[in-house]
Amino acid sequence: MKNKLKIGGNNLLLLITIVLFIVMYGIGCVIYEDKGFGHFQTLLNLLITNAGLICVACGMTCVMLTGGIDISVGSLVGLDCMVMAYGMTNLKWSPAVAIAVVLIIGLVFGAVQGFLIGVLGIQPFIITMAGMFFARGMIAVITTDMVNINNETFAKWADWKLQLPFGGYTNRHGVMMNPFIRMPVIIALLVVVITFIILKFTKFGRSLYAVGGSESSAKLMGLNVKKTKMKAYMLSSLLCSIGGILYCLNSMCGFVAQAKFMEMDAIASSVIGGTLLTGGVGNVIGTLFGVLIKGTIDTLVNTNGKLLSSWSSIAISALLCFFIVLQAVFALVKEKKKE
Amino acid sequence: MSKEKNSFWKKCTGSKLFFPAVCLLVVILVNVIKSPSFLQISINNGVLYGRLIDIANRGSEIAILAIGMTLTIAVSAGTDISVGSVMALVASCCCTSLVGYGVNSASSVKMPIIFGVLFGIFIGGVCGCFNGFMVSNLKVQPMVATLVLYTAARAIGLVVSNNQNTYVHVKQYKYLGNFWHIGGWECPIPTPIFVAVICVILATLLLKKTALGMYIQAVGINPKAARIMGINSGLIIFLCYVICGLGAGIAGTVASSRIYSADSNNIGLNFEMDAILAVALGGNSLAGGKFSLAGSIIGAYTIQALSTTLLAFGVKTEQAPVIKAIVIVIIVVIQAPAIQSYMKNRKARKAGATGGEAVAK
Amino acid sequence: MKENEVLTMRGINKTFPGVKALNGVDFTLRKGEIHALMGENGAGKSTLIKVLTGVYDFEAGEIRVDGIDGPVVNHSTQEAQEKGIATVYQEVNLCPNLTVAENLFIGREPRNALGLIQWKKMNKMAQKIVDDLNIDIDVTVALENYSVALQQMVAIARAVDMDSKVLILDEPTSSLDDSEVEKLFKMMLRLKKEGVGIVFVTHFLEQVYAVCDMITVLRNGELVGEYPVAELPRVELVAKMMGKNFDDLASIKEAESSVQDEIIIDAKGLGHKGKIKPFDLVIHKGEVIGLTGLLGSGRSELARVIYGADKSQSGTLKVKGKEAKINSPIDAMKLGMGFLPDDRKAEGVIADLSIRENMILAVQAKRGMFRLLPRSEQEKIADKYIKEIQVKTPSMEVPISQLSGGNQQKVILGRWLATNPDFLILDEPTRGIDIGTKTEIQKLIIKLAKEGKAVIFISSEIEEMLRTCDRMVVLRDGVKVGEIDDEMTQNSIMKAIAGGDKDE
Amino acid sequence: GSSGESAGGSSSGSKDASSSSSKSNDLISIGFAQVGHESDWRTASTESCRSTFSKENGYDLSFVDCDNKSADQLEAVRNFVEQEVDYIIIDPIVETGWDTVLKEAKDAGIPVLVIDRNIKADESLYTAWVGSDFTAEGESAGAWLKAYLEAKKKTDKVNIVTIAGTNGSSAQIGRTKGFNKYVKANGWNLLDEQDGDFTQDGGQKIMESYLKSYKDIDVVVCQNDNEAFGAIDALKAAGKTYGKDGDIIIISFDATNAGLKDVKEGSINADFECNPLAAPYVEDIIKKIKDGGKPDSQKVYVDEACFACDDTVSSFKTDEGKDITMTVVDDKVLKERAY
Ligand SMILES: Nc1ncnc2c1ncn2[C@@H]1O[C@H](COP(=O)(O)OP(=O)(O)OP(=O)(O)O)[C@@H](O)[C@H]1O
Ligand SMILES: Nc1ncnc2c1ncn2[C@@H]1O[C@H](COP(=O)(O)OP(=O)(O)OP(=O)(O)O)[C@@H](O)[C@H]1O
Ligand SMILES: [Mg+2]
Ligand SMILES: [Mg+2]
Repeated sequence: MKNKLKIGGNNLLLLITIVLFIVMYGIGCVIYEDKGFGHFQTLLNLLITNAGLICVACGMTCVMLTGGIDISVGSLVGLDCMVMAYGMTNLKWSPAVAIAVVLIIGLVFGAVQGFLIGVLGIQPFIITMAGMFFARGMIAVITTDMVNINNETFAKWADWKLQLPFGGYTNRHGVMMNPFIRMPVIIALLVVVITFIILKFTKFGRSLYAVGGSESSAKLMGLNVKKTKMKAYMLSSLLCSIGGILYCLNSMCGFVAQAKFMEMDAIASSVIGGTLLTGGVGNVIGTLFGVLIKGTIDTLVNTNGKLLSSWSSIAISALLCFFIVLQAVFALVKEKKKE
Repeated sequence: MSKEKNSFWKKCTGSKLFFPAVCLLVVILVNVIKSPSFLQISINNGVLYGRLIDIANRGSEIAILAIGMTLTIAVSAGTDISVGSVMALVASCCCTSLVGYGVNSASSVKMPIIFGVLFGIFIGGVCGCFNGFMVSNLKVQPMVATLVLYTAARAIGLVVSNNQNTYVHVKQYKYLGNFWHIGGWECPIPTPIFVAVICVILATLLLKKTALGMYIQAVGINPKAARIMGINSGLIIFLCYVICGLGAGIAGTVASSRIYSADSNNIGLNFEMDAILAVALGGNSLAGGKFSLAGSIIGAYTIQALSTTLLAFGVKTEQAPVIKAIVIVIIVVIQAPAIQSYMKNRKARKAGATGGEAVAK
Repeated sequence: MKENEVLTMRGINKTFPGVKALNGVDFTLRKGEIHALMGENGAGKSTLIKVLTGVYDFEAGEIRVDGIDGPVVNHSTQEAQEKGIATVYQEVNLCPNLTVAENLFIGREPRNALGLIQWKKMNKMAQKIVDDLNIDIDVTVALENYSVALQQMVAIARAVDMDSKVLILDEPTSSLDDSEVEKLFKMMLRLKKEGVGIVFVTHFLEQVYAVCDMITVLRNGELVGEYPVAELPRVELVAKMMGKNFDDLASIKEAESSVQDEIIIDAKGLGHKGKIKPFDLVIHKGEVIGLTGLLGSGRSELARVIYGADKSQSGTLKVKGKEAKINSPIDAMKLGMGFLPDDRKAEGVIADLSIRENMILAVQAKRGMFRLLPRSEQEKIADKYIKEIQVKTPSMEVPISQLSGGNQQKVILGRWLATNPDFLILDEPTRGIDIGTKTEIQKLIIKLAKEGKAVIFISSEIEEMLRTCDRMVVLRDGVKVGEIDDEMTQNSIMKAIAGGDKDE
Repeated sequence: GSSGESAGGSSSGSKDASSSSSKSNDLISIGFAQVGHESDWRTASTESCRSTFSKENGYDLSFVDCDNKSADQLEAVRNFVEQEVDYIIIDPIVETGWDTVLKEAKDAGIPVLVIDRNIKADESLYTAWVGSDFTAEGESAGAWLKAYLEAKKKTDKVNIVTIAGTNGSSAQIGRTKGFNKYVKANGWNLLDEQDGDFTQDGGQKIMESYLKSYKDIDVVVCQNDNEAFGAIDALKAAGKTYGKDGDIIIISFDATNAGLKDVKEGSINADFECNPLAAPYVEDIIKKIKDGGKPDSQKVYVDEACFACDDTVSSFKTDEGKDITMTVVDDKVLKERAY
């Protein structure tokens, strides 16, 4: 029994995700070589545009690990953007104040949701649906106008870029193109690393897995299930708020429809990244790749330049379906094996 | 005599429909206070006219969806979040099959309208089969299983209708979503109301005249026991999702007929949330089991009444969700087991303290 | 607290809705003692343990732990652990998705100065623990990859490693094989030497007599007594658990049997891995067969395999001479079988439905979905069986969950009688039913047999079975060990059940 | 890390449009990031681009439908930069947040043209803007109404309801602003103004509600044709008379083919065009740049006509001093209108 293969079903899912990403990206490079798909910057752009989503999806993964779900994230990102925009533009907050306010909103929002779900034991779907309505409605309560961020410091942050010393090329217009990344990318990757450490190396992180694996066992092994769940939703909303800040750095404005349907992207990314919806299995590395796969699909459809945008939705759902079925089959096989 | 009154009152308050009915009444009352003409129904231009008619008319789609949603929640404690998207897909399929692919606007149809409508409903059923298969055979959590079509169906709808609104400018196509004409006579009641009533009657017949209703509750409450006594739990779960899909199909064709076009971007947008909310408002537990269809229907019209009210009060469309959210939270918190047992304990303690008095009450 | 005692519980009361699970129970555990907690299913053993460790709160009573002044009340498992009480609960309570090492250490992982978990150290420590126990496990692999037995061992190892004063083992051996039980015993004896008090719950009598010093017997939530092992012979223990003194158990055999020649059920080599070893069984028309054996010996499993509640993995089944393929219960029902499961809550009642609906569901399922029983018919059936088996209820529209346990059981019995089966399996139909009705049910069984039905009857009360059964099948540890058809006496059966030759 | 300008330095100077078509084929490659596909008007705009920048005309169009997601649009533009297209056309979903990505395009030496919706970015970052003057549309409508009422001798209190477009969109903001100027100036009574989301269903719903709330409605202003269709259905069902010979005046915007059909039939009194055919204007600019020139102005307004169902008012002057001629819709007009 000792030489049991270490690649169990769950690692396999992660492996499939990574391989899939590489294959898809590779195919893109081959087909759209003349359209610059192979440029290093294309890969970096994936990170730049999806930095916010990466944070949000990391939070979603944490919640899904406990066997829950948080569909309020998209609206919360929208609310964060609006608060930042309205605060900095109309109320003349400094960026630091705006960020602090947004983070506090995230924590409070998460605490309320977490309390209702973890302590009162109400289904996560319903509560976070209410959260979704609430946050989206609150944006409109603040203002239904489109608010631009005209704070100079914040604009400077948004504009900041880190030139990478390699992988440059001269484009058709004779300009030397050096690859670069922006601040959100660094923060997002940092968030991934920190979340990874939390999940892998802290007691709280392991409790998330334990609760997702078996709630009753976790309780009998002496873990505080209610608190763990509540913290999970707080973490999700907090990461979501960080994601909201990054999203804001990219979009520089707030309006009612901001980040609509982002929750579904986050869930899909987590699932594609190998997070089990029943809880207990998954990690943020997979989620990162899930986001990248989603981004790659978008980029492929974009680069094609002839397809309807619907195709990327369809491709993502097909992939989602594929992973769900794969997970289900693994689960059924496991059950069979146990008998 | 007063005792009798008490017992009647108790019967009313004890009924599962009490809470939803009160909600509906409260909403209507608020309106009546604001403008007494709210309850007024008149005949205008040969058709019924009034706010109440609007609520009944506009609430039809939610009511139809709520039927299916009630069943999926009852049988699997699972919400079908794909229904809104499926409505859009159904509308696209229906219109495209009538006028052909890529046609933006047509004033004649290629085949009898009934076939287009039936085809649309059939597509809804197919979507239901897909969801049902995922939930009952692959044992995927309902919300996640239906997430696939939630994202895909609307997009497929757009592909089917070539990314544009497909108009069917044919008089007959408007009947389903507006008023029915027979010869020169115009039916004074909006057709969607009939459709909703027919759906409710059909569903009631199916649930009451066959054993399906009993089976659904049995499977929802205790699938293991249901299996032991010979009920095919998987099949029942599957059936519920198919019914839910068919409901989405019907709702989709009605919504499409209202605007005699397939507007894939907007048809059914956020309807899944309203349908789930309707079920919850109807006093049904989202944890599955025993259900009350009547409650869900009342819930559906309560939501519509709420939406209409907010509109009449001039609350901005985008702000309305805040109020919806608060309503949801209040309802589920009242229903939460932790709160219920707390209340029960308090009641018991009170009863213990006051002795027999509480019993007499 | 007396010298030597590490744990005392006095006058513990605990009620669940409708059940008095513990009623004034006392329990005492001393240093270096292995103390068996015995009792039938539902006697309250697990409840007592859960009350002690803070999983449930309790209404009355006092718990004292050595080294702590005053009575203690635990609010969570964690608190109990902090007070030196380590527990292995009845159901394996580990997280299958975590690695073995994590399961051993969760909540108390070795951490570095930054508060981060030291995986390497943890794995090393974990490997040492399992190596000490002599079990072959890679601690870095997810727990779910190992068999239930090994998982059970991990659970035990986790509790043992906690360095506690009190170790509680609630049926740890139910899924272990002999060699593993051996290892466990070795470990228990070692801990005993170190002065740890061990509470040991098991249904295997041999094990009790192999390692235990004291026995506390519970019955129906009440304390029967505390006895040194040496003073309580095996047969007497069984009697104490069942609540009958030897003297009371006079055999009352029905006069004539109604067994006919026609064979209804003919099972050959039917079995289900891990639950019941392949067995042969023939049942005739008009015959009542009793399944007997110690608790957990596989009686229910045997019945379930015939009925198809668990699909048989080997062997063939002939029903009325014809080869039958039973994939699910509905197939069995169509062949004229009925099955009343022993776990009423999990597999019997449909909680929120009314008595009427609960009663007619099986008949309805047999008829098929589209042929709904007319309401009047439903009421007739419900009415008939409410009268016949005396269900105490104000109306047939009352939700079954509002009935007492015994009355719920009657409703479910009614459900199966309503299907008019040729072959009826009754797994503990008399559990929780009062004496009067018990006799009624026994009479009913005999009446059914007279009508030419075959019946399998499982009961923990041997006396009942003696009265009604034509033949007894004896099971032990999932193996059918024999049949008794003549000379069915209390004594012979007790001996067969207790097993072994030690007839003390 | 270093921030700021690209290593290319004087990128804006190194741009030489004529050398840019050194691709193997000499098609001019264009990337177009469209808002989405939410209305007939949008479809017409997309079609206009497709037909103008066709292969036959010497273009290679890469079209991305951004599905109303602003983040996707940023992604699309970044993708165009990597594709090394010659020109980028943006119809911005949101007005703001463009500086960063426009700078990226500029650094790569790619000229950006903005169409339709407004953009709030530094003017040096894009070559030109082509689109409608929404405020002017609203003003025209107001001025027309004033003239029409005078012609009809209706001077008593005028009750107006507005079915607005999606809150926050430039069309909604502009048209509301322009029209409401006249409401104020003439003392009209604006009863209500609610969001119909630019959809037919929205228009119908809002109109139904208005009809119950307000007994006396003289004018209905719908901010696009789809809303007007819905409003007409509601009015019809309620037995109100409207349009040419009716009690209620209906004003609409967009003037799509379907809308003009209703104008011709007399159900809509006046329809103010919002010309979706920006592509020809853009092509002009591109041709100029290619020949080494510059666009005449940074802001180019497309020509927009005004349509009416009859000749009650055939021409008038707005308060802003613009002369406007109303076109009476006949079969010829209808035929010429492709979208
Ligand atoms: N969570 C619960 N809710 C309601 N009743 C319960 C609960 N847990 C146990 N009971 C009831 O309490 C009684 C005692 O159960 P307990 O689990 O203590 O029995 P046990 O002696 O451990 O039996 P076994 O040998 O089967 O493990 C039973 O009647 C059982 O039905
Ligand atoms: N679902 C299960 N998973 C694992 N083991 C099980 C399961 N059900 C039963 N067993 C084991 O199978 C054996 C036989 O159990 P069974 O329920 O048939 O006993 P029984 O004789 O009917 O006892 P009871 O008096 O409790 O009904 C026991 O060792 C039990 O632990
Ligand atoms: Mg137990
Ligand atoms: Mg049993």
